[in-house]
Amino acid sequence: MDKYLLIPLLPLIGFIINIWFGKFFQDKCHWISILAVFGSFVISLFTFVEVAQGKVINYDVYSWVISGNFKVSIGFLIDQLTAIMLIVVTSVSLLVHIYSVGYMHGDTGYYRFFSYLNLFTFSMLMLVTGNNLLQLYFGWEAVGLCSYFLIGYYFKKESAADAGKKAFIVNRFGDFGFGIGVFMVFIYLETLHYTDIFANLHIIQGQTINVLGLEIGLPTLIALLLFCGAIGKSAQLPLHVWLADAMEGPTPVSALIHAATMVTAGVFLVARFNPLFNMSETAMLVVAFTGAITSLMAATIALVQNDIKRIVAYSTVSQLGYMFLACGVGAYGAGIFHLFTHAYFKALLFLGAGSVMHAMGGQLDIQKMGGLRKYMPITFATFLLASFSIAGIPGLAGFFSKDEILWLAYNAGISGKIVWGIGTVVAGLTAFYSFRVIFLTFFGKFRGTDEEKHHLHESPGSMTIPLMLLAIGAVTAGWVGIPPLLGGGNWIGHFFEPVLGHPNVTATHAEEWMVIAISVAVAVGGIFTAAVMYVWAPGLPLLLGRAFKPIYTVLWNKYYFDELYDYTIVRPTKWVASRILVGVTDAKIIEGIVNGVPKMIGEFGQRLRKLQTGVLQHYEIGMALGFFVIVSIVFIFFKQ
Amino acid sequence: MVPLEWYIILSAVIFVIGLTGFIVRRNIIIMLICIELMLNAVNLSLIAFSHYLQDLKGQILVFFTITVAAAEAAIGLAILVALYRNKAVVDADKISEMKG
Amino acid sequence: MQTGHDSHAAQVPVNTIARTLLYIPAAIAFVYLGAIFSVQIDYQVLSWVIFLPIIGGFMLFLIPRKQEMLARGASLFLSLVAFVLSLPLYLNFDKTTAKMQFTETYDWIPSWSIKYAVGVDGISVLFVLLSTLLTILCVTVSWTAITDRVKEFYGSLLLIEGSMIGVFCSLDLFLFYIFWEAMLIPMYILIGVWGGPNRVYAAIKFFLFTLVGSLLMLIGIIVLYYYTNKSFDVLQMMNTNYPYALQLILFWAFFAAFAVKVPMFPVHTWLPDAHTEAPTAGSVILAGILIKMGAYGFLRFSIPLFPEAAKAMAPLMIVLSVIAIIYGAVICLAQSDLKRLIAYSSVSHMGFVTLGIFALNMQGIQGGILQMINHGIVTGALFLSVGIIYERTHTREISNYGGAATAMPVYAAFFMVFTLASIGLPGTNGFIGEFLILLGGFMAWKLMGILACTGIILGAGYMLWLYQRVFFLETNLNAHYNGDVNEREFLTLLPLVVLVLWIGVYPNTFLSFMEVSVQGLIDRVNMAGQQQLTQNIIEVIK
Amino acid sequence: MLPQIIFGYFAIVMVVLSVLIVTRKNPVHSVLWMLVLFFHIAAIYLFLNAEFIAAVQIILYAGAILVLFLFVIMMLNLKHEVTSDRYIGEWPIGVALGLSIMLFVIFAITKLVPGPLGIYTIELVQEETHTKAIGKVLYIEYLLPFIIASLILLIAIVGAIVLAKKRT
Amino acid sequence: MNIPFPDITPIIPEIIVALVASALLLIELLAKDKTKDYLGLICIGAALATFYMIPLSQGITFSGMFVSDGYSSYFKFIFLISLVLTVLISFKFLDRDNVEHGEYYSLLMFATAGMMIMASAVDLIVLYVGLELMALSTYILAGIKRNDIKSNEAALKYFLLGAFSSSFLLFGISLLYGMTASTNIFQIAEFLKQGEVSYTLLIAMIMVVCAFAFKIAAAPFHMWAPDVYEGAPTTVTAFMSVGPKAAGFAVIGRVFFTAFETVQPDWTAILIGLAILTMAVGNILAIVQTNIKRMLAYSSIAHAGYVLLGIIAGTTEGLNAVMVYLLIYAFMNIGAFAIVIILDKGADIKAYNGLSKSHPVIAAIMLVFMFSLTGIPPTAGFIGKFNIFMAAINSGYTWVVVVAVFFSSISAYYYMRIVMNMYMKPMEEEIAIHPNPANGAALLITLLMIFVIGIMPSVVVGYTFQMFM
Repeated sequence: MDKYLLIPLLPLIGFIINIWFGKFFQDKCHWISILAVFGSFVISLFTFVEVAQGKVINYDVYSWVISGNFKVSIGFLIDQLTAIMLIVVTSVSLLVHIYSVGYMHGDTGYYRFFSYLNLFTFSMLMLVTGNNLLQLYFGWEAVGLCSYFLIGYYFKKESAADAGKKAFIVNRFGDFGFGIGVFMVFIYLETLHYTDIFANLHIIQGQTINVLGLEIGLPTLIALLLFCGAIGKSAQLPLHVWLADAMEGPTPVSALIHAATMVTAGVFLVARFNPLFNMSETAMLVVAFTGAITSLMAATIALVQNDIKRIVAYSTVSQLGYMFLACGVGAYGAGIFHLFTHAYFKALLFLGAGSVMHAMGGQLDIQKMGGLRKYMPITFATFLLASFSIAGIPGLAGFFSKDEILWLAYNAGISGKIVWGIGTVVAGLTAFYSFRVIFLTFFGKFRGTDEEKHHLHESPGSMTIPLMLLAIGAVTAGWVGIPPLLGGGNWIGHFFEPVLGHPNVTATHAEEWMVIAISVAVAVGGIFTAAVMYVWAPGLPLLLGRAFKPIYTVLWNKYYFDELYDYTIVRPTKWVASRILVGVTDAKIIEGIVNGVPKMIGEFGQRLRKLQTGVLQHYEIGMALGFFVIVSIVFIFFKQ
Repeated sequence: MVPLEWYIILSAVIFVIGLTGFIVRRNIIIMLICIELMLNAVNLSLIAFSHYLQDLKGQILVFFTITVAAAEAAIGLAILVALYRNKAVVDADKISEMKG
Repeated sequence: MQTGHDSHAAQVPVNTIARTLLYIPAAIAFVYLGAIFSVQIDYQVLSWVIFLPIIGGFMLFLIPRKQEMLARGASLFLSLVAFVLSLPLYLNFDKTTAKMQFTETYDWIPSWSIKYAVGVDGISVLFVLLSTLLTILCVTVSWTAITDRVKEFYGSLLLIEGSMIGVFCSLDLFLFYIFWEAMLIPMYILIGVWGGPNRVYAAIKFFLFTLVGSLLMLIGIIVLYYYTNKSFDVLQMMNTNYPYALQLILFWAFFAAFAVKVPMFPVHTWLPDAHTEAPTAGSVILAGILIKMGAYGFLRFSIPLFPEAAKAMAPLMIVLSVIAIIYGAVICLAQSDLKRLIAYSSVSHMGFVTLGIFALNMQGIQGGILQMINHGIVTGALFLSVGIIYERTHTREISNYGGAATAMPVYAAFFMVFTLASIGLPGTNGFIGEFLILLGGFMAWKLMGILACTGIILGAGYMLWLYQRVFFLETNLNAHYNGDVNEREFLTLLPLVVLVLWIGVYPNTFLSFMEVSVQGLIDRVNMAGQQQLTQNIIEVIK
Repeated sequence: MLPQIIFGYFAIVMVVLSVLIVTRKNPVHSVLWMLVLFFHIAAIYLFLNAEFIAAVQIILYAGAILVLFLFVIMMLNLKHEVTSDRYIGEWPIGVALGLSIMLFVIFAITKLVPGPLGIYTIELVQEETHTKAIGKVLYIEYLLPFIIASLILLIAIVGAIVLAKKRT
Repeated sequence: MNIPFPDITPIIPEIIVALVASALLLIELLAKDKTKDYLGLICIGAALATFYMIPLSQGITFSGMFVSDGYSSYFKFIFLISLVLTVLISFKFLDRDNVEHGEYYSLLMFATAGMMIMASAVDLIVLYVGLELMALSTYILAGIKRNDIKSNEAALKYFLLGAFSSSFLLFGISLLYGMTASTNIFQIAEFLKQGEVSYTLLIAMIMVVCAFAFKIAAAPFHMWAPDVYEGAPTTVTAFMSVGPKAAGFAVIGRVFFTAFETVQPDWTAILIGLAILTMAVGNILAIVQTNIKRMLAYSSIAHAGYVLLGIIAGTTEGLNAVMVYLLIYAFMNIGAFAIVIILDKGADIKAYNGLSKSHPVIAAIMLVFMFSLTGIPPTAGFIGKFNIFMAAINSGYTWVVVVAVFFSSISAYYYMRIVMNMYMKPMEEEIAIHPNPANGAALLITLLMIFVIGIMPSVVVGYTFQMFM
């Protein structure tokens, strides 16, 4: 029983205890969960240190499924990539747990909530620590389940229940491809363990397979199939629709699952399989552009939304797009680096938003807020820091990771240049909408009702402390990756080298300066614009809204993705089910035959019955006729 | 010398006449008579056979046939009487309580 | 967050759970001691497990009508004993051999060279255990639900159990057929007497469907008998190679019987009616074990006896299975009746099973068998759960439910576990089975594998939708869920949860049982295939 | 030549008689025509030298059976029966059937191949009288059916009584 | 001159039955006892004595006209079983329908004697006489409720059609005689082997076929059966549906396999046609019946169709299957009729609604009979069908079996409908039952045998093989 096993196991134990006995502990049950997560956090720290010293842990606990040549075990692979994920997951999870103590106080499902959180932590840890695809898949689905539970936590609200279901099913679409990818991997590589897979990759090198007529390189196909999973989990186009609705869940959940950890699993997957992705140009391009376009789309949507959580959610989507963009150009390290920093400042944003909601009594519309900085200074300060960080103001975490990505994208040939362009634009938009939130929420005068105003207060310590801790993260997290240009050692980049490699840099320092300058410029520009529109000239947004009505409506309706899916997938399926299958195939055709034949026989019987007239002579005729027929037949066919 | 076939054909003709009558007549008594007719036809053929085959089994069989015919007549008429007591008809086709 | 508050919170039976926690060790102790005991003494396991319930069932009819509790108690006792007696199958089973084990052979009808021959191998042993287990739960779940003609009910239940086990154990086709058909009688009664409003139609439909299929099989059996120089011995048949044309005909003859039982796509319509109208225990038996007999028949007879035919027909079978998967899943989206939905879902799930079986490779078949067990556990559990809630609300219309989660949280938790297992979430048994099947199917025929995967998406769709409509949202005022599960129901569902997670986390316990036997089966198919090939070559040369 | 002529006469008369029997409306007439027919048949029996059977034919049939018929007819005194029509509606079918069957049977009979000749040549029967010959065969070879025939007559009596007894 | 007295050992069973039958008439007159049960007891005693005698009285006698061998003995067992069961279910029933006991029982026994003679007859004359003995007795039995118009009608129809068919038989016999100068079926067979098949032989054969098709109620010669079964007293129906049918099959088995050996392909073809038609008519018409006696009549027609498969098979195995089937059929059918008798107004199918509530035991027993008639294991009915199908398939008539299977799955429908009425329909009005020990005994025996044969078929299957011919 060694300590690595404890990392996922502790939360699991916490879950089991709480789900069974939570009722008895009533509002004390959070201690169990927090202790459990804290435990695994500490162990993860130790592990991280070990890994940092160059140790890589990879071993099987027990063999899970054995069927013929199909052998998969539950096991751990803890390398640099996993280590960093462990830190992210456990730390953010821990803080969110603490935060929830205050946030969820007095809720009936208190124990339920904490046990779910524990379960999620467990699943997420299983996901990142697994040393084979199937265990990854296990964690993959498990975190999906937890998000289903937690999104639908307020299951009495129809919207919440729907959102949970939607999240799960949309993810299933992604997993559909992912699963097939797993099958392909097994069929062609005959193993699901990472090390063996990467060792055998050369087998599929250059192989092609015929899919619906067109020849596709096997690596490309497998990579893309796996990427399907990533798309679903990380809410990339076209499967991003669930994340915004996921905000129905309690805010801590959004912070933990839909910002910091679960949604980044896709990035983790891609990074984990970088050797495979590196084998296929096409796959890389697809990844890069999916990321880029997603981030652009999400950012544009975020511009016009009024629901504070949704805005943050879309910014999450957009940041995830950034990470994929990074992976797409081969800068896996940068991607994971951004994942690392993003975890903190985005979690901070969410929790801040949560704290705002807490104060506003569940009010989410930023149009109905304003001037909150007086009432809740800590929240304001931390929120501001996080926004600076995400906007990419130099010195803060977001700046370094984002800059790394943009710079490496710029490096990566023509396609790289294109995505770099998009990335830069997105950077500007990000700065804009983040500060739109800031200005509308914390500046100006309060626009809500009086009783809300009366109710306003700073959140309790259990909530503000995590905010402050996360703020530290949001500021400092980037310092592990200061590029050499700015006098740093890009420690983390080198840390990742053994697992993720590092794209070779061709461009000059001048270009790098240029990239930095541009990104800073757009960031500041974004902030400035926001300030102009929401502080100095509050009328402007309305005017613009009217001026660009069509664009505004499209953005407001999130490019009509939900409607599209509703009309192309959901409704047709239900229609076919009820009209065709139940109505026609089952009821008419099959049942028709099943019930028709007996009925036919019955009717025939009724007819036949008429022959049995009860009149003696008719019977005699029958007999004579029988005799006659037999004789004639026999005589006809008889040969002397 | 009359060939055997003539006798047999004669008996067959009478047999069939009896049969036809049995089928087409409504009156039960006549139907009974028709049965007697058919039996007699058979007897005729049997006697003819036994004569031409120089063998007496046929005549023995006729002997039994007559016995059976007598018994049948008795029972048939008894049934008819019983029936007539309950329902005063002697037309077979009027007696169709049970059908279907 | 005010939304979380609810008034039913007080009702949540904390004490119930506490008390049940005391029962659990008792249950474990019972099984443990039973295991020790049964392993110690030496007896003919299979005969006992088959005939104890049958004879007991007949005995039950003799109990005076008034003594309802006695009838219940007796049947519970009998089912428990049967379960204990079946434990050696698990403990003493030799996993290293594909041979039949626990075999018993006596001459039965010498003039037709019919033997009473029973035995189990890796393919069948688990079903025996499943049957004995599920029967206990059927007894307990019907405890208060059945108030009319109690002894007859439990009697038929035990008769069904016995004959089902007989089906799984028979090594003589005649014996097999006897059990196969004999089970129709009590099942027909069970559905028709204690069933729902439309029970009569459902019962007769079930009866005729299965009867027609079986009779065709009967002809096949007789033909087989003469081709196996007058023997019904299955093992002997397995070592005989029948001419290809004959194989095809017989394959279809047997297919008629098995496909109806499974049920496969075109002949599935009896199942929704039967499952829906049957009483809870009936549905559990039907879904849990009875429809497994079809798939089992494929494994035990169709494939090993007619390997070439099976090989030739496999693609068609796979297509039918995939149709069943998608068809059943999609049709679930249009169901408004709780039990009917689950019934159709088992059409879909059995589609997976047949897909796996006719993939004719290790993963496929193992997954298929495991999935049969899983489906038995999960769908059985779902029907049990539905029965539990139906007993309270007396409605099966989904629209009459809603908000059950607030009224009966523990129940909701149970149902959630089974729902997840049914949609094949990793960590539950459903995942292992479906994954192996899909892997096998994918190896056999990529396109069909992919199509089958859509079944998983749809599965998530309808099950979660069902769960939402029943358990989430504001409590429906039409539905009177008076109180959460009581001890009896809790203990009824608990073993199944344990199994769900056990198979999900450590499936090798069960996979290891079938490994060798399945390997033997596959070897038989491949070997036969080569022989067929050589025969063809010879014909070509001629 | 002569035998053929005589046979021809008998054949024609018998056929005519049987047609008459079948077609008479009043049962009594049928019975009387039947009587005539029986005499002709008995005569033919004599030609086929079966004297004993001829005698039996007269005694039993004419003497017993027909009388029984007449008794019953009298007993039931069927007046209104005479008025109702004599054939069923489907009589053409019946006749057609009868004719076609007759054709088949006659066709078959023309193909008849008689069996082997037995020992009872006319001479033999002549010298030990016909009755004795029959008696021998009957009581030695055919004892069993003879006994059974007695049973048949017994149940005929029983049956007649049981069925025709006045209702109790 | 001296008449050699024949050896009567082989015929002792018949003699016992016939003597007791005649004696019963007198005993009833002499005894002043009001309750007439003792008559029935005497019948049963006689039957048991005969049971005992049959194995001891094997051999050929009466100048080779009468053979008592395994074949005939087996059938005699069937006749006697049906006799005993009929007597058992008759006890109180006769009082209910005020039928003369003495005549009733003696006629039953005379009919049985006739059947036994038929089974043993190897001479066409004996065969004919025995057949008439049986037939005339059953005519009377059918009409023995002389105050009941239905009973009269049944008797009339049965009588007229029976006489009609037997005249056909007679004509056939006479033609055979003409062709072979013999009435002994072995001699006939011998002689026919030499000559080639002629039209005359064919038409004679067809006439005989028709006559026996009438006796076993095979379509299209079945039309009397429903009416007669419905009209006759239920006990008599039970008897008729088993005894005469079995006798018919006994004769078919004997005559066709020996005398008509040369034309086997022809009569096989004819019988296949008849069998299929019979199964179709029987099963399809049974579905639409509302009177259970009528339904059972049609079902017995259908069963005759199944049994014909055994004859069609044309093998020893087939004949053996026929015997087994008839034995089993005797048990399950008379059992079913026993229930019909126990129930007041039991003839109407509605009477069975909710029977399982009011009289669970009777319902359960009826259930068993219904499943047995359907042919579901582990009841005897299944063994019978299985056996027949095996024989037919073994002689290569698989397609006929497929047809049979199709129709027997139809039959499931109407048998199950009875079960449905008993178990699944609500009771309409409380229906009185008239149980009595004798009837109970009958039920017990039949039930027991159905399960014994169903689970341990060896008791009947193996046995016939040893003692067959």
